[in-house]
Amino acid sequence: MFYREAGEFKTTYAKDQQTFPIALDRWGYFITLALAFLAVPFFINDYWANAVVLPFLIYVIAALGLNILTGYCGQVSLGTGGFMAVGAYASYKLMTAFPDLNIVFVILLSGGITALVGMLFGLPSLRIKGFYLAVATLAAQFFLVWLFNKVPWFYNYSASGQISAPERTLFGQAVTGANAVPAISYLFCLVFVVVLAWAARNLTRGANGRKWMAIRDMDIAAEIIGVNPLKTKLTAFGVSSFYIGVSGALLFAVYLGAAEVGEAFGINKSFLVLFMIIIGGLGSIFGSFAGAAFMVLMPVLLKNIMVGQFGFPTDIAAHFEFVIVGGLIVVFLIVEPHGLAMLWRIAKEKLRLWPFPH
Amino acid sequence: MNTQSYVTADGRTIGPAVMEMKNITLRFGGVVAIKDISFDIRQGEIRAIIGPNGAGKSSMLNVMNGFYHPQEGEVMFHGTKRRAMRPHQIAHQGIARTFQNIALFKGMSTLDNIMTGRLTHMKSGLLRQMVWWGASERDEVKNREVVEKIIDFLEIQAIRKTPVGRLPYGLQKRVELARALAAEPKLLLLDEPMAGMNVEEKEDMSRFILDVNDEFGTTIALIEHDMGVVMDIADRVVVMDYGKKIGDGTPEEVRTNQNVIDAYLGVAHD
Amino acid sequence: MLDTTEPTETLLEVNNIEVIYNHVILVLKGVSLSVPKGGITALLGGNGAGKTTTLKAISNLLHSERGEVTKGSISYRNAPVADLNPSALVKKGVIQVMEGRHCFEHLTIEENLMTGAYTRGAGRGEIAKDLEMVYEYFPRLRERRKSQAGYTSGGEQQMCAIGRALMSRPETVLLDEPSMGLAPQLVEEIFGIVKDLNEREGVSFLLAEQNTNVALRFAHYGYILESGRVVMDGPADELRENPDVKEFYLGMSDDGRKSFRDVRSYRRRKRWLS
Amino acid sequence: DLVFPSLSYRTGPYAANGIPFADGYEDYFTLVNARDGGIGGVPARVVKCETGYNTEKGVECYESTKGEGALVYQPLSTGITYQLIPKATADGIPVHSMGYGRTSAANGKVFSNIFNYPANYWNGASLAVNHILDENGGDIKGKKIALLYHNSAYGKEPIRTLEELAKKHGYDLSLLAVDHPGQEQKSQWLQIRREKPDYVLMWGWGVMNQVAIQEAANIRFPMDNFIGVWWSGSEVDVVPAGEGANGYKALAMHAVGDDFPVFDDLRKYVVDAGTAAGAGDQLGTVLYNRGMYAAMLAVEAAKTAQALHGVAEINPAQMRDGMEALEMTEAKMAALGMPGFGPEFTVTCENHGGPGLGAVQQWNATDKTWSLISDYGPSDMEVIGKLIMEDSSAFAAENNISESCN
Amino acid sequence: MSAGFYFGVEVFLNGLMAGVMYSLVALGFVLIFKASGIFNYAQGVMALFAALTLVGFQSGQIPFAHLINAVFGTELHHFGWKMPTILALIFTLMVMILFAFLVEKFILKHLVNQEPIILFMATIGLAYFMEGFGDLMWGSEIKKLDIGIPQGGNFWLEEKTATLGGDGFYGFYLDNLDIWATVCAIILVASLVVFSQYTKTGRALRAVADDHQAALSVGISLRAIWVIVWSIAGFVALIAGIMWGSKSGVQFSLSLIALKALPVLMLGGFTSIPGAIIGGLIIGVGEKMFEFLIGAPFLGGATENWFAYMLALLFLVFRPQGLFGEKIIERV
Ligand SMILES: Nc1ncnc2c1ncn2[C@@H]1O[C@H](COP(=O)(O)OP(=O)(O)OP(=O)(O)O)[C@@H](O)[C@H]1O
Ligand SMILES: Nc1ncnc2c1ncn2[C@@H]1O[C@H](COP(=O)(O)OP(=O)(O)OP(=O)(O)O)[C@@H](O)[C@H]1O
Ligand SMILES: [Mg+2]
Ligand SMILES: [Mg+2]
Repeated sequence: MFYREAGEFKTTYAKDQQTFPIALDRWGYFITLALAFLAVPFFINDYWANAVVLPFLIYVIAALGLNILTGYCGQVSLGTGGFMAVGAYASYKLMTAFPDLNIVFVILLSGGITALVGMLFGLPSLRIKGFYLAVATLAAQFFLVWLFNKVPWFYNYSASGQISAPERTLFGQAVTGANAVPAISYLFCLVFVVVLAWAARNLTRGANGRKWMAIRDMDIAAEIIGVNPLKTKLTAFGVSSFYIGVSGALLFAVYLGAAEVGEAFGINKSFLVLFMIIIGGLGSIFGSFAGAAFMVLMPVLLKNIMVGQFGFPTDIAAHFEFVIVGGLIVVFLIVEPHGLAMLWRIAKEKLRLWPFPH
Repeated sequence: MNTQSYVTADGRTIGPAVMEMKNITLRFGGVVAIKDISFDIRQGEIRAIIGPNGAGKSSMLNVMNGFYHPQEGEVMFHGTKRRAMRPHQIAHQGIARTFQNIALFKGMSTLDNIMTGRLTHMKSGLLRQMVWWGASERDEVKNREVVEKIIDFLEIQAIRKTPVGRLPYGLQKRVELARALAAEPKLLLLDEPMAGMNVEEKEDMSRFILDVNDEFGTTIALIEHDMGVVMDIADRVVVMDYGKKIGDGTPEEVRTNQNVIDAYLGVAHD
Repeated sequence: MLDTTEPTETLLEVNNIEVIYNHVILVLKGVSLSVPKGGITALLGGNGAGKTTTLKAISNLLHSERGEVTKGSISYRNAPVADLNPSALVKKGVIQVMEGRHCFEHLTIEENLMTGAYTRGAGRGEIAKDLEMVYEYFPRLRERRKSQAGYTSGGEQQMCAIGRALMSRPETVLLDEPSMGLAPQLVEEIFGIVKDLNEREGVSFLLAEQNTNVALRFAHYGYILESGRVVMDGPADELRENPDVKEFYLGMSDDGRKSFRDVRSYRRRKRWLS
Repeated sequence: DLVFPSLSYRTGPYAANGIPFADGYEDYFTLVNARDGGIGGVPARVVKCETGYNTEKGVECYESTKGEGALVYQPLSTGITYQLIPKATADGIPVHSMGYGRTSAANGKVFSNIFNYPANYWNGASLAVNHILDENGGDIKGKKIALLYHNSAYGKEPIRTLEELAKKHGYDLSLLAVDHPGQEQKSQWLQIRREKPDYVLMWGWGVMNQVAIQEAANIRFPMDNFIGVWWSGSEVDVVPAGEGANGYKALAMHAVGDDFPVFDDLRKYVVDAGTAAGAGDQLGTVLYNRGMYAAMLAVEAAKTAQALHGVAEINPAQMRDGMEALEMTEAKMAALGMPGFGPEFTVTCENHGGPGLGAVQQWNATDKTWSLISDYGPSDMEVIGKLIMEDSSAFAAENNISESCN
Repeated sequence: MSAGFYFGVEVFLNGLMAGVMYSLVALGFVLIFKASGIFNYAQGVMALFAALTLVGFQSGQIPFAHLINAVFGTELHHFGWKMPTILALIFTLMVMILFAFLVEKFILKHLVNQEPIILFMATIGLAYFMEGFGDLMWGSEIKKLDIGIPQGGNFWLEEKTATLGGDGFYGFYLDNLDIWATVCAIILVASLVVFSQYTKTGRALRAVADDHQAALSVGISLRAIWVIVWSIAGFVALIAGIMWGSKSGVQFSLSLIALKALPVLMLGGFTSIPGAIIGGLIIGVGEKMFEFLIGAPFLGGATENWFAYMLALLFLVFRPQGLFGEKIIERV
């Protein structure tokens, strides 16, 4: 028995409600955090930062956001790309209009603006449910992309409609722009991820989370119990959009540095983030991390193996990548429809029983 | 109208009417589910609603908690006419219920399900909850204590952390009752709480219902098909048939009512 | 009526099966039972004893719930059923009425009933006749035949589910909690129908029931299941006289039926928590 | 060795356009290695990376290849180019966005590492107008010109220029946006049918091109009054429309067809040797030629750099200098077996965009061939130069760049 | 009447036609949703794949040639024969039926009784898979699809109506291809309605959509139902693929037509076959008229994509199940 729950008794309810009730998990968590903050910055280089780590961290935030809306509150949304675009354009406008505004505020304000937009598009969710809602959120996706493309004010009337992030610093270190050091950008995103993940965890384990889940599991019963459906759904849309907006702002400002709305925030982005939470596990904070890691790492890994190791022509490798990623998604869903988070949980359960099943 | 309080044989005080249904008619397209029914529920009593399948009993509960809006008639709550409200507003007035087809939140653990019953009592705002430490945690612990009491009371300690989807039917019903109780309602509506249980479990359930009524003074309206249970625990019984009221009175009166025997009981029950 | 003394052909044989859900939750821990041709066999037991699971194991519906039979065998007419799919089993004459009704919400009552005849190659006339038969048994259904099943009351749905199964002209019916949520009169009626079908048409029944009282009145033989094991079995009338059964399942004390009001102390026999 | 990354897209919605370009780009380096033993004696190495036209994958490709000593990037996507502008500048690696990307990058004083010679979108817009002027004897006052454009950064590029030129020449400009991917263009073409513009210009990409040409044929729009930018003028764009596409025109910044000595070399050293990147049946097609042309310019710039710095194994910074000093003369091209393949031009620090020369090509549906119907003519630098200065100084201001030439 | 009016009518008519083209794709969605409650995102890719296969057969392409060449260094491309259209159609249909079998065997069978969103995700996975697979099999270059359906404006109509609106009007323009598509759509819809409402299999199909387990319990073979439905959906995809492919050539982007079908679906209701066609007409007309009257003159154009969704959204707010969808049963 390597992994044990038994023998740990909680004496207060507060203790019983903590995030990692098992000591082993708790230590694993602290060690991971320590590594992430104290070790990784010294090893990170351009390639790792830009190809893997930054997108991973940024997508974690988006996945957390969508997971709140879809995984916890049960409202399937395909508008993620559009909402990320709101975050990105908001941050661009803020950065260029108020050059002295601290970048942290820029990012947070962008999230706030996105939250408002998200709530606006969340209004129909009171009447529209299930896949109808999912498809309806595409209205947001297409409309927002069109809007940012069409109205020159959003891209400061530049000739091409591309937006580029100017350099902004924090404590004298560049976090955006070409001169940002990977370790700094990494730490900047990491702080956002940790704080937001922690907030998401708190939101979902308390009264709010229960309201969301009640709406998700059975909205009629929830309403009869006293959950105000509109208010609850709108909070979910708001909070979720805040996260997605922050991630959109980071994606643009810290990771990409330049963006064009149709390309960077198209419908594919919506699907990508949705994949992350499904593969990771709906309604699971850990799942958001696992799913983002999977969807970011998988293609890079496949490419490196197929092109780097086996010397496939790049196009065949790319086609295979589609085949493999698509196939893996299906396989995952078949093996465990509740995602990596559930697989992890079952593995732990098995480990706990080991070596005596049943 | 019953305004006089009285004391029952086993020493409980029955007060004036909490809820009065006045000439309720409910139609779904062509189907008339409830036809001009009036009755009342008095403070502290256990009121049973019985009747054959499809008589409109569940629909009646749905009218009581505002899920259905009757085409005619009105609902009086604490003596005043209730205006049109959404079900969640009604829940905040202190009405809780269980459902005929279990309506638990499948994705959550037993504990979380019961905690949802406390939502009407939990106040800390969004930002506070984000931070958790402080107000939010205190709120959580305070309500958790109430819930733990109910868990103890219903003897479901061992399944606290089990996802409800995995529980057998009978336990799910019990969790549902716990969730309704957690709201500390003034009026508790139970839709067939003992369906699918064996005698032993029904005994337990009856016990819980009686104790809730006794200890917290909760008024209870319940639908049940097991006549043994109804006869034993109800103070008064309404009988419905095809949307009409065909009997109303003490179990004893109802049992001997010929209309009721014809429509529902078949044979006089012991 | 079946004569219990005479050895009869065994239709269904369940041999020491174990069922695990989700690879980890062991639910049945060795259940054996047999259903004789032309008999009504009752499967009794409290909540979570594993009755539903047993029935689903027989009709091969476990798969879709991520459950599997890991040990033991089930045979129908001496042929193993493990690798038959549910539809092949229905063709062989074994049909299950599922717990909790499971009507097709968006289909009308009549369409629901018609789906029951799906596996039969019967012509329109024959199906119309069977439909008539079901309406004879459940007149209430005739009234509601054009409404969508999702909008009918709980009891109506239960009737619909049973009627639907009858439409397949089964040889063996696995009936899961037929009395749940039904008015007493209707319970009697449904059991009457079961008995009728059994006697007149020779349909065999395996019924899982909580309402021990009624079940034992109509069944020939009973098994009592507790936490995934058969703890007792015997002919129905013997079981009815057994003092434990009387106490725990029939709610009778030595001096007749107890009142529900009088059970003052909680029992601490939480079998399901074991 | 000298590393030339090839960021290609052989998958995704634009694969049909991406494949021949990438083949041409890669094959030319193979040829240089096989025939000349490399560039100045140093073998060229192509590092391939598939972007799928996706900006994020583009970043990954950039990061994963730059470590190998990449000399110059040809990102082959406007989106990716924008991404690389700050990154590559910071890393000191030059980017060559040939006929796409950020037009104002032509101002080398602001965009030190970005090159977009020999012509850019704004040149293109002007070239198209010039062609129309030629056809109408220099007077197009009151003519109606419609621009059908892909509703994205790329498609919107020519609008400013066309508006400026409209002021100058007095034509009426109407704008017709087509949303990605552009499968449905009924509205736009009904509008064209209604308003009967004299000319339709197209800035399209991917499936939009095929549908537009098909629809134009359907409404019987006179095809020789329909002019696409160079990204809307390859074989794949016109073939699906069959006969109907006959006479369609497109801009060109290099020659078409395989009637050049260099193709004999390619066949001999690359295709027959079995080292071709593709099936070897694309030689002479528009996009293959473009890829090859881009590679040739890269090789020539590398040679210039070698000469300039006197080393054979050049680094990216030296490559940049080579690009800034690039001179393409007719003699040079002829020596390479490509006489008249592209315009003559020189690059300077002030002008990373070249002279903006371009030609017009026309499709013959019966022979299934493109042919140039004009010489490499000049574009209206008077108008364009001003716009470039405006846009680049705005960028410089936003990003705190001081304009300079070293 | 003025020319402007007739232009409006022309846009209207073309909107109707465009709507029919959307409906062709939407129909496939509806079929699968009705029969299994699966929101099949792969429908667009299926259309692409069917069209690719058809062209492949017609032109005698060797499947996986590119891959084989890359691995074995061979130079394979074509078999060297051309197949008659009819034969190619039949073979393609057989491939789509085989596809239905495989989907059932490798995906659906294992996902019985799962939540809709999981099934939805599985079809997205499938879409990815098919996209890569289709490219590997047939290559990613653009192919011309021609099975003899006439294209281009209908001159007869144009001439007959040329005098209607005075000098400024030159007769109604309708694309022959669209007219053909309309005929196909009408036949398809009519036969599918009959199939699903009045046949035993149709009934079983709706039963499966409601409750997998219960369907199993009455002996409906999910497997058979799914294979049938996916085969029919494959057939519908083939028709959609032919129509759209004739217009733009067969290429990767064809899979994106799914996105044009979604608002149609939403407006008509996920479960209604007639809804798919009527939804299509409304969306087609709505978006074209909006672009004609408001979008192009005032908003700078390209409004169709989002407007279709907004229009559908508007309808949904009043009828959450779409115009013809089955009422969402809300009971406790
Ligand atoms: N899908 C499932 N996944 C996990 N556990 C399950 C599942 N279905 C049932 N169980 C567990 O199996 C046990 C037996 O359940 P089953 O439904 O067979 O009981 P039952 O005898 O039919 O009870 P009831 O009378 O309440 O219907 C229960 O403890 C239940 O928690
Ligand atoms: N939302 C609805 N739409 C249409 N008809 C409805 C609706 N709700 C209930 N009905 C009909 O109203 C009648 C009464 O239903 P109700 O559920 O109240 O019966 P019940 O007395 O609870 O029966 P049971 O004991 O079987 O649960 C039934 O015939 C039912 O079909
Ligand atoms: Mg009821
Ligand atoms: Mg059961």
